[in-house]
Amino acid sequence: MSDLENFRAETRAWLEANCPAEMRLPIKGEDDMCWGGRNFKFKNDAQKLWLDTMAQRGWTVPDWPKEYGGGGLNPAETKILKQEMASLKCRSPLSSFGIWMLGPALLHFGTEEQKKHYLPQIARGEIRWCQGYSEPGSGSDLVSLQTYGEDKGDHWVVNGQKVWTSYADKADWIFCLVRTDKNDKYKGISFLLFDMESEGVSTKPIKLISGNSPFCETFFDDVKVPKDQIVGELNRGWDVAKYLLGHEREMISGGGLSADMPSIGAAFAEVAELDPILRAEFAAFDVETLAFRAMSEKFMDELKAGKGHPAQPNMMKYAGTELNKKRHELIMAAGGSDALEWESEASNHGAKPRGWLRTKANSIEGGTSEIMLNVISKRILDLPGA
Amino acid sequence: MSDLENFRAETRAWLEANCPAEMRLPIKGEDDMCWGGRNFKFKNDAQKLWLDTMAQRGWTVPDWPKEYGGGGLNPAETKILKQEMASLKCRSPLSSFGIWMLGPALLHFGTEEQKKHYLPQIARGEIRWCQGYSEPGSGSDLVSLQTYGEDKGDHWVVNGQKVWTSYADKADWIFCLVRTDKNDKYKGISFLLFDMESEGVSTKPIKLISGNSPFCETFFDDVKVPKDQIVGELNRGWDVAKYLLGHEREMISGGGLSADMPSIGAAFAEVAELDPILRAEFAAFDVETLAFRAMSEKFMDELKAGKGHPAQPNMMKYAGTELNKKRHELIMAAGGSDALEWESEASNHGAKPRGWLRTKANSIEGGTSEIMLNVISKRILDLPGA
Amino acid sequence: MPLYHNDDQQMLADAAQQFIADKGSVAHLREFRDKNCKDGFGHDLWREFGEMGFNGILVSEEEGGLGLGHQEAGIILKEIGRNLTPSPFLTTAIAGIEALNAGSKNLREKYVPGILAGETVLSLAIEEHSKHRPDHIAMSAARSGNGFKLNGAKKFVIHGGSSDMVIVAARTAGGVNDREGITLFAVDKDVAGMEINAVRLVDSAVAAHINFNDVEITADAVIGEVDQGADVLDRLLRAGRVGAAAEMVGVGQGAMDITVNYIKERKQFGRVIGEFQGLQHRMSHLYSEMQIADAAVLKAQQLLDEGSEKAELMISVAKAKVGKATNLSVREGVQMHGGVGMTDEYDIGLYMKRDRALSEFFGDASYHVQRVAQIYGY
Amino acid sequence: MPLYHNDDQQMLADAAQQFIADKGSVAHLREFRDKNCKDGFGHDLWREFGEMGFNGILVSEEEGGLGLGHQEAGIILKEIGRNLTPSPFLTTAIAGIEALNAGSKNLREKYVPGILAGETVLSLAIEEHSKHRPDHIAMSAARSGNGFKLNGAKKFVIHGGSSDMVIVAARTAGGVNDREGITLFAVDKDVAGMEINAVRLVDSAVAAHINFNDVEITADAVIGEVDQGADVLDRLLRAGRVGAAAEMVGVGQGAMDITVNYIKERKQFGRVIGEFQGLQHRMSHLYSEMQIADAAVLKAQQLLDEGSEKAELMISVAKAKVGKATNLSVREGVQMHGGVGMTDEYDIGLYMKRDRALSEFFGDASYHVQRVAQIYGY
Repeated sequence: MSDLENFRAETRAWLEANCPAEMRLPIKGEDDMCWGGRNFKFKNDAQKLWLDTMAQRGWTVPDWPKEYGGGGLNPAETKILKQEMASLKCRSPLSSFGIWMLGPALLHFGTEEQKKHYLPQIARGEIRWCQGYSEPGSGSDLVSLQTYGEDKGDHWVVNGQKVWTSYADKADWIFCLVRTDKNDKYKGISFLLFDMESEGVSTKPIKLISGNSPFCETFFDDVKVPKDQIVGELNRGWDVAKYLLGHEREMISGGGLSADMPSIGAAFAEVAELDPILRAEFAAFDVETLAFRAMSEKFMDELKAGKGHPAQPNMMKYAGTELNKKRHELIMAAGGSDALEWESEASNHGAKPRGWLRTKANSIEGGTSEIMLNVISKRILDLPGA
Repeated sequence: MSDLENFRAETRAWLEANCPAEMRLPIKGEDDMCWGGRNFKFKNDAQKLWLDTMAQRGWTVPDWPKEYGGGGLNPAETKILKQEMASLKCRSPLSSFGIWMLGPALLHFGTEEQKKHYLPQIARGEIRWCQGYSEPGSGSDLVSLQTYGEDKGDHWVVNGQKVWTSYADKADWIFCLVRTDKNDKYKGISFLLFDMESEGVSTKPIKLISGNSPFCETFFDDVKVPKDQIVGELNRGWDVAKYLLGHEREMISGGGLSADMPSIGAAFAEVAELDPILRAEFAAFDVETLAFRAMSEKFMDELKAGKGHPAQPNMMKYAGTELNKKRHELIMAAGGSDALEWESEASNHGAKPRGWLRTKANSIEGGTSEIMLNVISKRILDLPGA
Repeated sequence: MPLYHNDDQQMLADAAQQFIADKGSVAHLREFRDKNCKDGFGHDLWREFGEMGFNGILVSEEEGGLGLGHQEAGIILKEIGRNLTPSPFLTTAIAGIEALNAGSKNLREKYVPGILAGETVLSLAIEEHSKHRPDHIAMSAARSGNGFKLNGAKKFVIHGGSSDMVIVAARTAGGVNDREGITLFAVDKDVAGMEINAVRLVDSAVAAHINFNDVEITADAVIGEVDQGADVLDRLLRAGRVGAAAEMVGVGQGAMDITVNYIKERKQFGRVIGEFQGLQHRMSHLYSEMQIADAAVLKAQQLLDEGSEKAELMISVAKAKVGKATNLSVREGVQMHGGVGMTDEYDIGLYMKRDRALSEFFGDASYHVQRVAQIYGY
Repeated sequence: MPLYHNDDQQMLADAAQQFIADKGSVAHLREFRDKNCKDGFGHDLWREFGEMGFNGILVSEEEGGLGLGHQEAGIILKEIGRNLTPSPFLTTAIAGIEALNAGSKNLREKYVPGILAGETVLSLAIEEHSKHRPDHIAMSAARSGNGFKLNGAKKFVIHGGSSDMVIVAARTAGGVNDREGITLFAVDKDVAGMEINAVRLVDSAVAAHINFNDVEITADAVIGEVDQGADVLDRLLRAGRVGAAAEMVGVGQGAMDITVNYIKERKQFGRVIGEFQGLQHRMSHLYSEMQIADAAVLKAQQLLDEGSEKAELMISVAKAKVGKATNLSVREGVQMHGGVGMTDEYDIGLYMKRDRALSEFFGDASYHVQRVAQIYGY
């Protein structure tokens, strides 16, 4: 047996032995996931046990170096772990913006001290992070941000407002873009980390059309941020942000794929039989889905091999999010009047319409479809003035 | 019986008595129509008889004043005449850019002398006209035209090149936009008429993807144009052109409607039965067709009543031409491999594919779809910078 | 008849526009939603509709109405759509009245005065499936004494929890797909054996699932003839479909208008985003789609008012076309609003929700596209 | 296997790209079209294909070929598509060879050497309708002595007038829609009773209608087993469909590339039209569509090369998706070229014509969308 085959067998055995049964049931929604952090209330003992067990093995972040709390696995091993977890239906032990977003930026831009300090806490789910990028006046035009950090020697004093901060009301720390030089639009931004319990920080949830409030407005009123809480160089926070955005778009573009997207026509065969027009739409959509899955596979394979155009994640983000919106339009059509119910037990409190409305943000958050199309025009097609 | 009912009965009786049987057979194509002009070869005696009979009654241009060779009919009577001709399947006696385009401009901008001189000749089909607007460098950007008329006292000397001149090789006269002042982009253009047999005029047919050559490149090399052959004021030819373009767009937008557009699904019911996906497309298209026909009816009714937004023809042009392109895509799909044949007898020498390719120009000529969308943005939606 | 509003219709439109924008605006919807109103609409406004005479548009003048037609009904519905007004107007004063117009004088005398006054609300129990299938009726109405006994279940009964009378399509003979054997009944709300479960929908309207357990009704409650209810149902459906289409035109136009206004104000990259040609062309295309949808609905209304046999086809064209155009309008609306379009604070999301509900009501675009093919015989 | 070209495949792609752009460019197509060549392609280039080894991609190494797969075949086809090269490659070296690969050694010895040398051309007589319906075969092959007698008619036989051998699907048993009872035959061109009517198509290719009037053929001509030809036909169809899809990717990419170049040069209103965001967003969308189509085709090729049972599904996905994407590419191409796009002088119209022909070849997007639904069982 090869090393990898050994690893697969051992991993499977370990998962079977250590993953609690409750952690192998399907996740019901964001509320049912483990987000970690200082104030997190575990749904049950199994959830805490699973987080601790995995964190101890470094498998909340299997491909991070061991010295920072990771598992030290190589890409092949990481893939095997994911496959085995998927095949045993093990839940992810920890959902975390720290893992998905800040971690990679710290690994790339952080000082050794920062890595040793923050990464293990992230790996163990001890700090829950939120992201402070967007501001009310700056949506797609991120670099127009106004939040200002005034230099006070050993610290900055930050004033301003962020918006679309995911779960800011539940987060412990924020990674935040702050203007530290008003003279240069791009090169006057720094990437700061600070505690959400700092004096002067307040949050206000935003009620969405889905009825949920996963995002906040976040206000900074004379917030003190020590100088060692900057990631990357002073006034070069845009580099960090771009790195992170690229990572986010890859994640979002990859998001639709790892999830199983079975045939929508097969799922709603009864509706298809009654309505030949809708059936034709289902079939056309199945073609789109399978073609996009091929594209995703190609994209991921090329990414791993260092091939492919560097702006390709923008294309994936565009195509993937538009596809997912269409998918939910069809799910709503298939559901008919049942899918209109917003509060009933039978509809699981409107899971379908709320999920459908949620998807409308796909093509807005993390760069709008229009921005993605602009980037393709400019960076791939090389069209003038794009 | 009301006056109009009387008129209808009389008109019908007259048409039945005077329209030759051959002129009540379906038209097979542009070649089968009567275009008039100095060099026109009538297909048969009936075609000539029908033109002469109708021209004598003023019914080649029923709504023009009688003193200019028209029928002097009011709008209600004109509509009745059209309805009765349609119901008896009478062909139009004369197809003419003079009637469709130049005539309305002359009626609006021409001097009394010009009206008396040109309009009756147009009505009788004695002069075949072509239109000299586009130039190689100025497609959608019409006012950037370069053809120049130098002022020589009692005449201009015109030099330059036009493109997309319809049937320039068969036309007797041209109505032509010529720059007469190089300092003002808009207010330096004049609207001139001149004989295509003038010294210095030459034409070269453009071969199209359909294999046909209805358009030419037209060259002017020191062409003398007398000063009384200007329509409208000097340097205000753009006003005439805009008036005409509006008229052309109305005509194009109205074009699809007068023609019968029967259900495409019913026409290809056999294909629909074999291919449920194509059937769904047919049905969706039938919905589009019927909805657009309602819009056309509304548009025409509003036009007659002086209602509706003045930029509405642009919307009609956009929607109508896109619809017609789609229609021909579906006709090609329905035809399958038969519709691919380009030269065979069975395919009537590729009537379907040539017709399909011809429709691709619909959304280019007379203002591209993109220009139409720009105009809607600017003049109807009042969007900034449009 | 020219295909635009005549002077009288334009006067009605002006009056309706002002009145509904004033009394039934989106703020009104939010108010009723936020106080979690169990009926999903306001009875005061319903009475004011009555006072304005709107409720009598399809009622003959002899019976105290205005004796007008579907074009006029559509004028009111378009403004209801534009303002997202929660109202029983469509079910009661349009579809319901059309059914009653095919019924006995007694039935009309019983219900019409209350409707005209804005006191009475009707609901329509015609669906047994999650998708529109009005020709598939399993619910039974068995002869019982001098009357009937209803058994079965209906769903998607809008205002079913708060209506005074439910129009119920049931089967007195034949199999589920038979046209013959359908009978329509006017069932009063307090009758025994009717179990009503009200559920709030995505657009804050309240619909009901209704179970009928040996519900006893008298023969007086039959609308039209026994076993011949399909004709009455068709009449109800024609009115409901073209009415829902008219309301959707208002929704689509309303969504488009607030989006056009938004992109004229929102700045990004130092420019108002409405300056970007990418958005301009999409908005112009949407404008074109909405204009065409509007014309299709108007044509369908005219044909229906004229009693033309082409009305059936054109009504399906209208509902299908407006279904697509309005769906485009709300999708473009949310996308062009960007982040704020996802928030409950802005109105565009409410338009998206209403579009979804109306698209299912009386058959969605797919249903009516299919119907066009069937009418054409392919 | 990762879903991109490996180094060997990339080398083949580079070679093919250069060779075909050099020898089989659009100018080459125009030359053969303008001289009204009766075959619709050039025999010299076909021999050069042989010399390059392209014709042996699907032929085993023992038989003198390269022993490669559909991914490699697709590399050549994509370049043929990109350059609109008139060539019998798809019918002969891909679909035809795949059928012969399921046939006897004798048959292969008879035809393969000529194909490898670029001497022999095959055509496919599998269609009896104007739309792709390979499962509907009426043409009869009745037992006659030791052989068969063919009667019936086939159409859309590309290169049928200039091929050395026609692969004919006929019925030796069963009814027109039966899978059992189909037999494939290798019919030589000079056999008596075969009436060939060649017609030029929109893309300047030449196809034939072929009538078979008591055409006598020997039992040696059977490809595979008598009555079991459906399996051979499926094999031919899989190769043909995925091959046509690959060629279409080239057509779509070629059309996109010349359009991108054109809008970078063409000026209107004092600006290069490629600066207008309205066009930019459409081109970016098209880019995305073409990328996805390309990936779908590659995936289908891989699955087919792997002998996966999912290949069938993915081939239909690929042909359907590329059908839509390439159609979009040529439509956008002509529109963005404006007036000159309508002229024969510019190439974009030729791309539109080729797209149309290829979309029908081996089933159009509708056919394959329908097939996806059928495979999924709904």
